[in-house]
Amino acid sequence: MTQTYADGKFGEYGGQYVPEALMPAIEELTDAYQRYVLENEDGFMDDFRARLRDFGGRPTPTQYAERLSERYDREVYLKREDLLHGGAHKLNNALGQVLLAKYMGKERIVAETGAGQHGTATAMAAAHLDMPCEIYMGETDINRQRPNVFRMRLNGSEVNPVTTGRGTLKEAISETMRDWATNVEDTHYVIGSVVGPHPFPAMVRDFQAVISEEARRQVREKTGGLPDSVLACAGGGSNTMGAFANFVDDEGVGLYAVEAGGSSLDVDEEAGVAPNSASLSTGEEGVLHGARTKILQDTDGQIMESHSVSAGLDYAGVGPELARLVDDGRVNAVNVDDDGALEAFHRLSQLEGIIPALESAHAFGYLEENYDDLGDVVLVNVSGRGDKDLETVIEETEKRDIDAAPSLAEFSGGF
Amino acid sequence: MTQTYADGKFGEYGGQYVPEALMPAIEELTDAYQRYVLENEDGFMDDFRARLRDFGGRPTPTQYAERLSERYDREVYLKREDLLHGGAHKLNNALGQVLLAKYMGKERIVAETGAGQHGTATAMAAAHLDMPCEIYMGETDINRQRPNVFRMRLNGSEVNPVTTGRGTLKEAISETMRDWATNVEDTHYVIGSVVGPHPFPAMVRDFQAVISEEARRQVREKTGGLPDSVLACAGGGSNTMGAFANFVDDEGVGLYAVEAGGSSLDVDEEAGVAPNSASLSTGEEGVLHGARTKILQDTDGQIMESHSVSAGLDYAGVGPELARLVDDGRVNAVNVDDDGALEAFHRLSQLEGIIPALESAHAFGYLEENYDDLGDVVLVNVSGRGDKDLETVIEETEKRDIDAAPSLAEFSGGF
Amino acid sequence: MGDESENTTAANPELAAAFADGPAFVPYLAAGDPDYESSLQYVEALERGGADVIELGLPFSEPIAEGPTIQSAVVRALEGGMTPDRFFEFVEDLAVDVPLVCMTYYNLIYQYGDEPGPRPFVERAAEVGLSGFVVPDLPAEEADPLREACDEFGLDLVFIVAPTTRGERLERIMSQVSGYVYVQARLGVTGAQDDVSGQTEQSLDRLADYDVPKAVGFGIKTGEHAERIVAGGADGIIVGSALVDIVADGAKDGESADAVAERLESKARELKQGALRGYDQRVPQAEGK
Amino acid sequence: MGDESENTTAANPELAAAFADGPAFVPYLAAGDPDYESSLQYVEALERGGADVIELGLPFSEPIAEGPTIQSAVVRALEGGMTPDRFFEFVEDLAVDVPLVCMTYYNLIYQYGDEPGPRPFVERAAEVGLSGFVVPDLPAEEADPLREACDEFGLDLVFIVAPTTRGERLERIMSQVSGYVYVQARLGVTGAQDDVSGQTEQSLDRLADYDVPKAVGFGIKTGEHAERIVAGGADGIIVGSALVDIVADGAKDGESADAVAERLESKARELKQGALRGYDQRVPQAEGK
Ligand SMILES: Cc1ncc(COP(=O)(O)O)c(C=O)c1O
Ligand SMILES: Cc1ncc(COP(=O)(O)O)c(C=O)c1O
Repeated sequence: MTQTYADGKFGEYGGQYVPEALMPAIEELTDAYQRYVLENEDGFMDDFRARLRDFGGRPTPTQYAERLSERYDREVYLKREDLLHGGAHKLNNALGQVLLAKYMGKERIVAETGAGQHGTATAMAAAHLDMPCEIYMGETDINRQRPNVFRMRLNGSEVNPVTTGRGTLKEAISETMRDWATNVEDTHYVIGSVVGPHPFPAMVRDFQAVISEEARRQVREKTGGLPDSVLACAGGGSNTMGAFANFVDDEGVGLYAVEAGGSSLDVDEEAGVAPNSASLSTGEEGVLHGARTKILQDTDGQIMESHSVSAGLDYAGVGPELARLVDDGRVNAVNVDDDGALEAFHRLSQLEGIIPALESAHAFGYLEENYDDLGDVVLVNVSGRGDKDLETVIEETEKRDIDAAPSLAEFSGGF
Repeated sequence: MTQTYADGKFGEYGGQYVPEALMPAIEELTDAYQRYVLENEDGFMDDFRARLRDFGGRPTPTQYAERLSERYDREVYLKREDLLHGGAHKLNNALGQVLLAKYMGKERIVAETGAGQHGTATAMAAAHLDMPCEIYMGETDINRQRPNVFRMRLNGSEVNPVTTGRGTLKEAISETMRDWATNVEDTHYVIGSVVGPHPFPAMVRDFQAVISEEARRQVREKTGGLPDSVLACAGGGSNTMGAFANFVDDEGVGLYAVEAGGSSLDVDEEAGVAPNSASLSTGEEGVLHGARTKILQDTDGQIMESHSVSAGLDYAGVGPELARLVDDGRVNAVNVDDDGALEAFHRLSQLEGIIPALESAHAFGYLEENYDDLGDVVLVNVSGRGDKDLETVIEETEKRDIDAAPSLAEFSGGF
Repeated sequence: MGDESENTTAANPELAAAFADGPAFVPYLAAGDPDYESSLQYVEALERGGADVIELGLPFSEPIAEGPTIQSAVVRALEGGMTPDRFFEFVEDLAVDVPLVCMTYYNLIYQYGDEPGPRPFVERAAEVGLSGFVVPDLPAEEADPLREACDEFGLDLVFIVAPTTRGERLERIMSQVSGYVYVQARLGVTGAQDDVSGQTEQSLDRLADYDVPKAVGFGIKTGEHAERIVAGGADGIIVGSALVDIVADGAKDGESADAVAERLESKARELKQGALRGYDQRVPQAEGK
Repeated sequence: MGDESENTTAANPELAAAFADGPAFVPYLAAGDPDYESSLQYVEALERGGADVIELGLPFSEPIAEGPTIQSAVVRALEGGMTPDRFFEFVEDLAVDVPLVCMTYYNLIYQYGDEPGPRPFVERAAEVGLSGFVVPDLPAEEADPLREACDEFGLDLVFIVAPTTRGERLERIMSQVSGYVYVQARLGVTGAQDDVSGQTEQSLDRLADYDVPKAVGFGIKTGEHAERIVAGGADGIIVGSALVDIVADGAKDGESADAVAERLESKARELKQGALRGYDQRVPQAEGK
């Protein structure tokens, strides 16, 4: 397990860059994190673990991937977070935070969502724990992800459209912070990744760390040892830190955070657009959404629009602890572009009978291109399932010539 | 565990009513079932169990449902088959059969599918086990269930449209039998439920019996005893037999097979249409798709078109073993109509943060209406998740006035 | 069992007679396809064309053993109002002298009449003068009740022998069969094919020792097919899809029933002539046996 | 810490002076909203309307503490080409005498110039004559580097005190603040409100013992609001959204910059007059202190 830094700093990264109105709430949360999460007060962590098991479906398996292992001539294992309730690792965190809010006596939950995965996970957790919940979502995203909006509504959550800016994740986070600043006394903000002000990055990591806690034990049971490398995609970095946390102290285990290379690693400063989401690889230190971290910004410090074929990686920042681990040389920041991710999506679907989230497909894209450098035993985190991505896959596959893809002519133009 | 009848009969039900060309294949399969499944030859069952665990995500949890328990003032437990890989119990059977085909040296898989759940499960299993796979699906169903067709294609399966008749499940089964009869030497037919000629009903039950094997142990761990009743929806009856199998000998445990009452239990003989799929409750003994069982038929013996708001229950037959258990008084054949199922769908989504398949919602509809008769501890099988049903839910909710439903005006007309 | 096996091939003298001198031509049509009246005419045309036995299909909603051609015939006949009762009327209304065999699926036989089981159906079949049954979804293992009813009313029960049928199964079937044995020429479902399967010869070889007429079916389409198959040792040929195709074309193109009937008759003649030519070729051999 | 705490409120004589006699009216506008030239005119109009200090927003792409009104202003200003460098030019181009405070988010301050950290930004701010900063996403805990640079160049660092700020946190902020303290009138984000929050009084009470000017902001919209708040003990009022609304309306309706400037001036006058009326009401009390 990585350390908890009492001051909320990971080297120069992290911190609490938030409006004053939020500071008391953040202090209250820091205290609750300390007591309930770190010290298991009132049996919080036991309750959390039990709910993760019975409601969430943990432990998820670590599967030996026969055909990938054959293809790459080494042992490839898959950590199957796609099997978690809701279809992605997101529930680990959402359930932890909603439960914590309940222990803290909060009466209302707000959350932001981009593609809708964190929103749906939060809505599920909120329904399960009987907490009123409002989700902020950019209007553009709402139009792109209507089935996810519908799922949140089915679970009884309100979905509030955010119309500022491009109407995507970045704006939704800002707007949720505003709601929190307004209703801070009875409301908890369930942030969706290891980002934001302390204690969020540490706390979200701790909720997600169950991934590597299980995987480390499972790989050991299967191989008698540890993996040589662990691969996980990185957007904000929550599945990443979850997959890495319990391996950080195992110095022989290579850790690979696979970011979205998008269509290019170049940046259009003029337009304020980075056609990728590779904050760890190409970003610069700065302050965004409450923390100092690596971010995609222009030379003035304005935040850039990011891009990725996978909505869940499409974010201009990244968790501060990951930034630190990369600077320390402990984590390798690598990236895979849209093409590589799409190919990997089709490959995994056909070879293993697992349709991965496009986010997760990035990790498999890296495996395809670099397996020779990854040692004998490779663990890849399947952060989520791809059912949410089917429309995108049709659209994006049509634009390309992908060997691994089946002929999809009959789906031209969507369902 | 219920008995295996050496002659493939459950009382007068069951048998092997198939074209002569298939009989040798069926004898070969019967022999393979005996050796691999019942006698664990070559460690088949160990292999199957290991794959169910690592690839499928077993065991699935049995969850205490807090809010339903409160609502009904008794302990309600949910067996969470919605968390299985693919989103439904279907994989238990598909994986078992594709693996068996592999052990038998078959080189090709065919399967039928209605709503696409069995087809997607089979396509996943076939990809996982590297078996070429063709799925027959009625043209009407293809048009209604395009995302599922797409998933099968992604997993590398061919999807063959069936244009005869109404182009739905019944026709797809007939067509798959024809393919099997043509290619019987190298092909295995992965049937999707506890129906068809012996040994399918017994074999599919044995593959699905893991549901009640786990649930029985899990309920015991949580309550120290057995449930007073077990509820499962019944289409063909595979999740049903899976949920019941290990409780059949526990005479104190009430077993409820909840069929689709559709829009009415009445039948339009003239039009050859039964606006329900309640074969156990209203069907008559007859021979369909290789077995003698209860079926929806007119007085001449022509099979009727069935109906249910949930495509997966929409079938004119039912497993012969269930027919027998109902005749014996061991299983209660009950039903819930479309309205009750939709209401239950919304209720579970909001109260528990679980969006169930419309099929599974029928079991919850029965719970709502009859909880007082079900004893202190009720186990409900959540056979699958509802993501596949979102379009249908919008359409059908709009037609009705459902208290439990959120306002869905913005989704009017679909996504 | 000994009893049964003795009476099997002798239930009905008519069917045996049809195979007695020369090869039997056994055409199939779905009764009521595309309508009652035309269908009567079509069946009668088959007799004029030389049919020795006629297999009459009683349409069932789930014809799992049929290919697309006969499936469509079944749909047309059902839409035309064909039912088991109408079927029996149809048989009564037919003006043909050759023996008629009812081909249908077991559920219709099982459901007919007031008491469950096949007896009422067989009783009625006997009344209207049917000679026997072919039931594609009823293997020998499940056939006892129907076999008994057939014995009671003196009807034949024809079984299908597939290319995959061997050993014990073959014996079981051959001990139950009566009238003739339907030799399935190749794997798969019904449907006209462009060449004749090599599986046929092997099947006939396996059946050589059984003393029951062997009629080969599945995929026979032309006089030449018929010739080759009979030359190869078949006692008869069963032809369905190639004839149903003519009915289907007629229905599609709105042809008059007379014209369709004429084409059926001439197709029947072609097939019968082919069979006769084939028989001529093997006469020495057959006599040698 | 003792050192810092001593020099805090005395970094820049100008800001202190602005609060010295009578209540200070502190209006806010986003620099460059909706374009550079108009914006210059608008800021100058505020001075004419009676501004004692002007808060000038340097627009940041993620204004997490702002409500919709100021968010829109930020978008307009960014689309109008505002950048940190242009902002400093803007300040140089402005013909106003009152002290100017730069309101922006920390990332822009941190990124400016060649070396990382706030020093280059503060240095340049001092060059162009700015008097201080308000940085809504920089709590006292993270403020040391900026505080140091401000001390080095003699600028003030204004902190926001929220209704939720109590005890230790309040002390920490008050030990860092200089110029004036921005008393947030109610929870939430910026935006004009129809009534004045009761939370204001409690905040002022909590701050009574600290010897630094207290300017109240968030939601002040009319002269009457201003009056009530100053009567309640505020040393100044900060008004943003109510003024930005005027700029927004002008931009939407295509009004001339002159017309908008005139309306801004008169709104400023209304607010200033309100503040003065409020001050009159409490003079005896204030003197009693
Ligand atoms: C399946 C999946 N994987 C990964 C991510 C990226 O988030 P993070 O980097 O925080 O794990 C998302 C975000 O939506 C996701 O849905
Ligand atoms: C989720 C789910 N439940 C139940 C069923 C009904 O099948 P069975 O009765 O065989 O369990 C289906 C069939 O598609 C299904 O998808």
